[in-house]
Amino acid sequence: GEPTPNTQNTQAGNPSAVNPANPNSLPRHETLYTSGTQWGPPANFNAIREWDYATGTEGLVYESLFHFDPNTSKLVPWLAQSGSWIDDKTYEIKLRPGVTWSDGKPFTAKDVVFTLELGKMETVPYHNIWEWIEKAEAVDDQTVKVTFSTANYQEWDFQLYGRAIVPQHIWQGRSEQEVLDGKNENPVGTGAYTYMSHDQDRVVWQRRDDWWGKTALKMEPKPKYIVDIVNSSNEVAMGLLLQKGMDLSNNFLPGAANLVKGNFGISTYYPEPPYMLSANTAFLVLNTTKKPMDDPAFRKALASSINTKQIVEGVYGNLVKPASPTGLLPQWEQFIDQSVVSQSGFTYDVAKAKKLLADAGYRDRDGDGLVENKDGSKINLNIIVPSGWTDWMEAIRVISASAKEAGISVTPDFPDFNALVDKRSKGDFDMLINNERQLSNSPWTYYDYMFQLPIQKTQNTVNFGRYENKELWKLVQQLDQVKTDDVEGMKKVISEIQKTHLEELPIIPLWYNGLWSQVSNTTWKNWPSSVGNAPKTAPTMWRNWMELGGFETLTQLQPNAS
Amino acid sequence: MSLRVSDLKVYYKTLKGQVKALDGVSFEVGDREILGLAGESGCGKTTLGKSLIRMDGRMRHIGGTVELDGEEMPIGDDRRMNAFRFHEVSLIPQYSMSALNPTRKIGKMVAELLHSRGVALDAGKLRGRLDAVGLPHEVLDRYPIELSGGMKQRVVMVVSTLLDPSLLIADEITSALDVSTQKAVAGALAAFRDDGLVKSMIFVTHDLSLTYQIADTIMVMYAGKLAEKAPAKEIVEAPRHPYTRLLINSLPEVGVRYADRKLTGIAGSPPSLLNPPKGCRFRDRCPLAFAQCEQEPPVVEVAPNHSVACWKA
Amino acid sequence: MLKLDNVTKVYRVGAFGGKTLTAVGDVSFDVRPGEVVSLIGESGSGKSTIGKMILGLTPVTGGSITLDGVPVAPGKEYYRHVQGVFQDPFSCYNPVFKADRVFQMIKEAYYPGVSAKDWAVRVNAAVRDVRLDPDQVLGRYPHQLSGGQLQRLLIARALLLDLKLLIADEITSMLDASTRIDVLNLLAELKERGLGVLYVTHDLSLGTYLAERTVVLRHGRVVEMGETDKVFGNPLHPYTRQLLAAVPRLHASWEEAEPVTDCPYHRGEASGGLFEAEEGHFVACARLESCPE
Amino acid sequence: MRRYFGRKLLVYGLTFFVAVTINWMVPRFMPGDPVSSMVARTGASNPAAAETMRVYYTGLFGLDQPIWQQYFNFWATLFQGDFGISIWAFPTPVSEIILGAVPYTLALMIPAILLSWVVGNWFGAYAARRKALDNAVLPIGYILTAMPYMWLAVLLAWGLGVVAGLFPVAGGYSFSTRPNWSWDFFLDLLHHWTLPFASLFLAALGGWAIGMRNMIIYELESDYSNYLSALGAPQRLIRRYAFRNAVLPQITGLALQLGVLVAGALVTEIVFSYPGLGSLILKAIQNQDFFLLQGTFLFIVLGVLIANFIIDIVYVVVDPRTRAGMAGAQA
Amino acid sequence: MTALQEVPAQDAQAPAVVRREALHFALRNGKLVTGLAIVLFLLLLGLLGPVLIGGTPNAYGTRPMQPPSGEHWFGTTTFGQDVFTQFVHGLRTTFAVGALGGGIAAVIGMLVGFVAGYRGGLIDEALNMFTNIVLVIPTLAVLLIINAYLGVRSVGAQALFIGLTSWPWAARAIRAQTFSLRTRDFVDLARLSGANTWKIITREIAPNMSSYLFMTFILLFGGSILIASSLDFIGLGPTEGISLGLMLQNANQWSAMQLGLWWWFIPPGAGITAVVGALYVANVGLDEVFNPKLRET
Ligand SMILES: Nc1ncnc2c1ncn2[C@@H]1O[C@H](COP(=O)(O)OP(=O)(O)OP(=O)(O)O)[C@@H](O)[C@H]1O
Ligand SMILES: Nc1ncnc2c1ncn2[C@@H]1O[C@H](COP(=O)(O)OP(=O)(O)OP(=O)(O)O)[C@@H](O)[C@H]1O
Ligand SMILES: [Mg+2]
Ligand SMILES: [Mg+2]
Repeated sequence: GEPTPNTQNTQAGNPSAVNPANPNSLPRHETLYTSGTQWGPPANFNAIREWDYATGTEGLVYESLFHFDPNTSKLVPWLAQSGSWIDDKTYEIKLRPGVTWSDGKPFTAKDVVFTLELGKMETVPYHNIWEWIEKAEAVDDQTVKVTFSTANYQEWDFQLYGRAIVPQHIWQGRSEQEVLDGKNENPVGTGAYTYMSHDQDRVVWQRRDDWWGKTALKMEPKPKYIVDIVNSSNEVAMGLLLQKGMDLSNNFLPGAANLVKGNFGISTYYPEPPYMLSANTAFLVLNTTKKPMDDPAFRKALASSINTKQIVEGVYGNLVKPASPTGLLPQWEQFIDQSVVSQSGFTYDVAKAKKLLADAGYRDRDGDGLVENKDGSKINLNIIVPSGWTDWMEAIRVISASAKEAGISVTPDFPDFNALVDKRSKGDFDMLINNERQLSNSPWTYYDYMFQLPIQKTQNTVNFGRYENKELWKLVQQLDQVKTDDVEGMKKVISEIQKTHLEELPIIPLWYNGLWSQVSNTTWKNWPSSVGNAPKTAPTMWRNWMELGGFETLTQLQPNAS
Repeated sequence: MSLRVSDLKVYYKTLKGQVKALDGVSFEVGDREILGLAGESGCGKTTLGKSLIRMDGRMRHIGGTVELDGEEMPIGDDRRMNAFRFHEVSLIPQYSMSALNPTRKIGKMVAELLHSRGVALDAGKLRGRLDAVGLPHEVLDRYPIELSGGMKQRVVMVVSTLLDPSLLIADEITSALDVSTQKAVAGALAAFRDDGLVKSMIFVTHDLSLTYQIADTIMVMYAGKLAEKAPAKEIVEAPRHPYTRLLINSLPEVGVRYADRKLTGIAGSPPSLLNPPKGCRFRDRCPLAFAQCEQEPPVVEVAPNHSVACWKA
Repeated sequence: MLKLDNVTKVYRVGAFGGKTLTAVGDVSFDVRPGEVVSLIGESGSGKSTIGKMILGLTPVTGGSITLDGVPVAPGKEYYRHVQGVFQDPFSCYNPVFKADRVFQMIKEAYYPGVSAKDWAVRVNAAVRDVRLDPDQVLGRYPHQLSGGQLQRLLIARALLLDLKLLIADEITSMLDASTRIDVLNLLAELKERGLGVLYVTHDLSLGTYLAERTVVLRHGRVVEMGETDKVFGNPLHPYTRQLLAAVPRLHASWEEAEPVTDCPYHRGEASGGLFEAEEGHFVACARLESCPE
Repeated sequence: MRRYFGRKLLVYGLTFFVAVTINWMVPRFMPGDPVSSMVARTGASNPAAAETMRVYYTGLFGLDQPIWQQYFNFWATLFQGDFGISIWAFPTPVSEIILGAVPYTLALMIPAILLSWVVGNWFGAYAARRKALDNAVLPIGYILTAMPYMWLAVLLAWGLGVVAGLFPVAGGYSFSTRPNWSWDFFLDLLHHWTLPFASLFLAALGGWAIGMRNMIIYELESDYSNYLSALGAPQRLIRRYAFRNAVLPQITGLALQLGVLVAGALVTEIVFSYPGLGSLILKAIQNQDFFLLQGTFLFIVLGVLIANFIIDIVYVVVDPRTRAGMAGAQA
Repeated sequence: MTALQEVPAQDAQAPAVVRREALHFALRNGKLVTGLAIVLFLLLLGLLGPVLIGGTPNAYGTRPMQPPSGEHWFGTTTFGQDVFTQFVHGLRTTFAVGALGGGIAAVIGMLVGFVAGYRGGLIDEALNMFTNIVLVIPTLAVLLIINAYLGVRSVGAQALFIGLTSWPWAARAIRAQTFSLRTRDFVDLARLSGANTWKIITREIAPNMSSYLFMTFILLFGGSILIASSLDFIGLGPTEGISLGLMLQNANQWSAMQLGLWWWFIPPGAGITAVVGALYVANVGLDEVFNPKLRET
């Protein structure tokens, strides 16, 4: 018969003759099609590989002790029933009773301890927690006690909701190599879904009907099947979305604004600009070891010369928002010290940029309209983004053009990603754009990213600009040790950090990248939206976002009967 | 009379106008006769040969008739001519070396060709013919590339005469060969006639001495017209047309030496056939030319079977 | 003047030169100034190969070729004295250029200093030497000229140099009978000027017309050679006789010659000296008493 | 014969060696280190952890050995059928990924190549010297050959996929099905296959048709055709002979074009995000996965070489001239 | 890339006649005239268009996603860029890549073809093997790798890569032609006139097949444009400026097809097809002019 199952099986109540455990054709009305997270074939289901496990490995299969609600900035008990500091250096977690692994075994405190202790392996990404955790022990089946040498409260909260708990009875005895590189096929987790099948271009999850959360949390994710489609390209994703073959696209879809405005049945979180929630900040990273980027005056002049508005409107068609000069995401608005911003912040202002340059001694001596270094040597800066990242390529063209107006010669360049990473980690660049830090429970993660010390020979993930300011780094560490419920305490430290940041400006926040999310209402409705009393959770399947509300979104969906 | 050509005119259509390559030629070829056709390059020998079997795209039949065995051949009508080709008129082309389809075994090609012409293949006859030209029977199982030039030439001779055509046209088939091969090929041709495989033959060449060896009658053409036609012996021993005479005088014989007797060529060159001059076309080069040559000389039979187109003949 | 000593040419044939073919084997003869030597043989007997070797267009495998005692070294200097004219006059001219480019090339290589005017005078003289009217032939494309004219222009070209030896490879076989004789006469005149001419042909009648001496070649080997009168007046080798018999003559029909028997010399397999049958007449043949067979 | 194939094998062997070497060399001498970008992607925030990982992966991929050693290892493992581990789809072996993609590519390429060749030749032969047809076939042929592969693909996708909605424009089969041996699934595959196939087929068609037309005209003017005409052979026979001879250069043409067709398949697969080798190559490039790149590239070289070899054999079988030539130059 | 397979050696009989006739037939050859007219028109558009229209092709406009109108002849892109401006600039790049890539390929092809064909023997064997190797390696794949890793992204570099890899078939064809020409006596005669190999190749052999060389160049030209457009499309195009292939890539990447912005992806593709198609058609015309056998009688 008709070979496009998109239209097939839509009549509700079709008993779907195929064996539900192994259906060759998934009933459309029970299936959620998503895309936008997985850029390669789903090659592993290893919760430790939090950068490339198949979409949903954590969140759908493996779960964490807590979730984090960015709207309230609160941890939400999940596998843990509660958690609390019993003294300044001891944290106690009470686990939820009655939780079982998908193979039927009970979930206990031993699993939690095992998972934390896995981090003692050097190559496990959270290995560094053992620099400040002293020990973790299972007091009884439902209680875990963690003792700290240094209580990094901010970072600990991050671990509490970010760390997927793996079953000891299965993972025990795995070698370091297997833990790091194992595919972990047929993952056994506590989550609401189990693995069903996967192929080069998709992974299929099936709902677990005995999931503990149904009773404990009164939550039930609605789709019986979730198919995550591997991204081949944005345009393909858009095509599928328009053809109603996809329900949730977490891709960056250029022109999404038109989709929302046009009559395509596609919607986004906001019905108007910026359409998307903000997910991370795009920074202009300056190599502060090089002249003239080592001069704060020059950096500030450069910041004032950038026409962020044109990037936001021209390149992104208003799909993003200009960033606060502090770089903190809108979700962290309360931590932005407006007085500091109004005093030391920057905005696009060519005249001011010119003045700053002139005042600092950068003058155009040879009349080519471009300023020279103080010693008269030419300034010729490169700005790089990976080749093929079209929106960024466009963005740095804008930056180059607007900097030129202020008299700074900046040339856009598009090296290959590998080459860029190489240059970046070796500090062999002038400027680049980076957005590798996501929204989290605390601005601390941002400051850690911006100012971490000491500088290594290769800076692989943080402080690419090699900005050395020990005072500032001390402040960041101090922030880490402020208790997470001490908002005022946090604000105080953050305000100090912001003051230095804006005065020194070693890294320039540009715009907030969106939590790209385009949804179709054809099969599923009640998607999160800013409008009315629609859910306000994050409409996404991105890795590490399931705990930030992504999973909750699934539980609020409703089948669209029509 | 096997072949009767009367006042045949065949022109080439070119950008600059019509090339009158054959401008009113009449002659006859009798049964069991070999007509040698000789003349300078460009005088219309090939054109005549082609006209009798298949005209190419640029040739136009302007006038005149051709009768073969009493039947008029529609030489200007490609379709109707087809009935005559191979059966009645056949051809050994100058390009024998490349006349065979390189990707078909010879035997197969012959069979397909015959089949397409609605003739059953007589294997015995074919083998007999191969024997006659001294080719082993295996050649039928070979591809043309596997044969030497001489073998290919003989294969083409056998193929062309397979249906015992009434008229066989051999156009310059020996001019690329050395003397000993020439002799062998010419011998084979004569044998075809002697064995009655072909009734009559037109043997085209520019080499008078070679023609003399096998032709019964020799026809000399000049600039698209007949100059002289006579039995071989007569034309060589008592040529009447000044052109023939000069032509013969320019042929070195074995033993003739420069030091002893200096031969001479014919001064000048033939006229362009695009706009040939009125009157005798040899006029400009002719040592005997006189006023009357302004008019075109008629072809006159000066002796039995000996026709000449010259006022002085 | 020109001397060939046991000249041999072996071609490598087949993929990667797996097989060899001896095109010329142990050929020795010489050409003196003011002498025409005709080289006669059937197709494939190695005539052109010998011509090309003398002209340095193909390397010699064995033996030596010397001009005035000096081994030939193909190059500008050598070609000043030794030139060739080939069989097909039409293919000797680059069809996209005017025919007188052949003169121009000589000027460029040998007389760069000569002024255009002087050069024109010389060319005209040379063209007249070959009995052509410069006005009629110069400034035309090859296809606008007849074969005979082209062939004569090539000879004129050679005459512009300080020529000692001319290799004429089948220069008449593509020509009409009447033009042919003109070209032959021209060669004869060159001889009278003191040039040596090596005249290559397969037609004995043409060879005898000009040559003082004749070399008969078969399968790359000399079967008979000597003064033309003797070779043709008294052909000793059956192959020579056969060739002679194959020449079509005007007043006599083909005669039958005895077929060549299967002697290793005839097949071109054995090598060995020529026997001097009479003074100035050499032959390699089984029929002679001195023959090993 | 032996010698001929010996030589061919030598050329092929050499080609293979050179191609593989280049393909091994290129990524290794290019700027950037795949391991550090891999580590960067893990987001290991702790410098020490990042360094441990870097050492670990460098060892895993054998990049810590001297370059010549890596080269020898590469060949050694290659002959064991081990193409290494993909970085992009870590830790899947490259061979596994390629094997998953090959059926799609072959299913697309083989019919497209063969059908376009057969149909194109047939059209060209049929049109040659038939004025009306010729005037239709030629322009269409030229437009088809002049179209960039991807544009033809985009047009088809847009017209028949997006606008008309007749065919899906992405994927090898519907996302709602999973591979199984059923008629429905086969139809689904076919449905997804149609547009990519059509674009490849059409793009190659014109070239063959025009090539054939020209060859046939040439053959129809050749001496053997003239001879047959002079003997009154019917056009049918002459055309048949001409076709046979004209097809021979087209066979060589096919060998010449294979590389181009592979490239065409690449962009076509990208437009339709068809899960074949082409998409893999693009992904491998985008993700700096040079083990995968090496693997796919190797596979293509092998495929082209084998196809060329087959064509060479076919050619020898059908053209007596090559056989005679092989026996030695002397006819 | 198609029509000129190894066509058996041309009949070079008296090309001078052919040349004389050539003009006559050239002017009457509909294919040649139409093809050339289109190419010339587009070339002029590419050369003069950017000058007349001015503006930078990638400049953002204020009215994104406009369908064609009097103001924006070909409409605008997602960024409000004027498609027509991009088109004329792109044409220029496209011609540049074609001329450069085709030129380089033609030079290499001729060099290899001439030397292999003229010198023959071992040199021929070696060059042949080299040609075969380049031929069998799927060039696009190599281009992909080199391009991706070198990160050289200029029109010139792109053309260079294309030129370096697309010559083999031309070399083969030229070699075959040279092979048949080098046995002509006039080559020997040139040697007898003291000419060296280089002079013979350039002054005797090459002029003799000038029409063939020209047609080869045309095909290489068209081929280069097509390859370049493929490269652009998969993201290996020049990073600065605009080309028709880049326009296609942009249109595709920014989902013009899904958003119904047909005016964004139709013109560049049509432009490439028109340039290459017209070149090919002109080529058939030329072929017919120089090769009477193909002429319709
Ligand atoms: N296809 C053609 N188009 C125009 N003119 C032609 C054509 N073929 C031959 N001619 C002209 O017709 C005349 C007769 O040519 P034909 O080939 O019959 O001469 P021929 O006697 O066979 O010469 P040859 O000895 O050189 O073969 C010549 O002047 C020639 O130029
Ligand atoms: N370049 C070559 N490579 C291989 N064999 C060759 C080559 N040139 C000539 N031969 C062979 O060498 C032998 C002698 O050739 P050559 O051309 O010298 O003969 P010829 O006497 O001039 O014949 P013709 O009268 O046909 O011109 C022939 O068998 C020929 O096939
Ligand atoms: Mg003729
Ligand atoms: Mg010769």
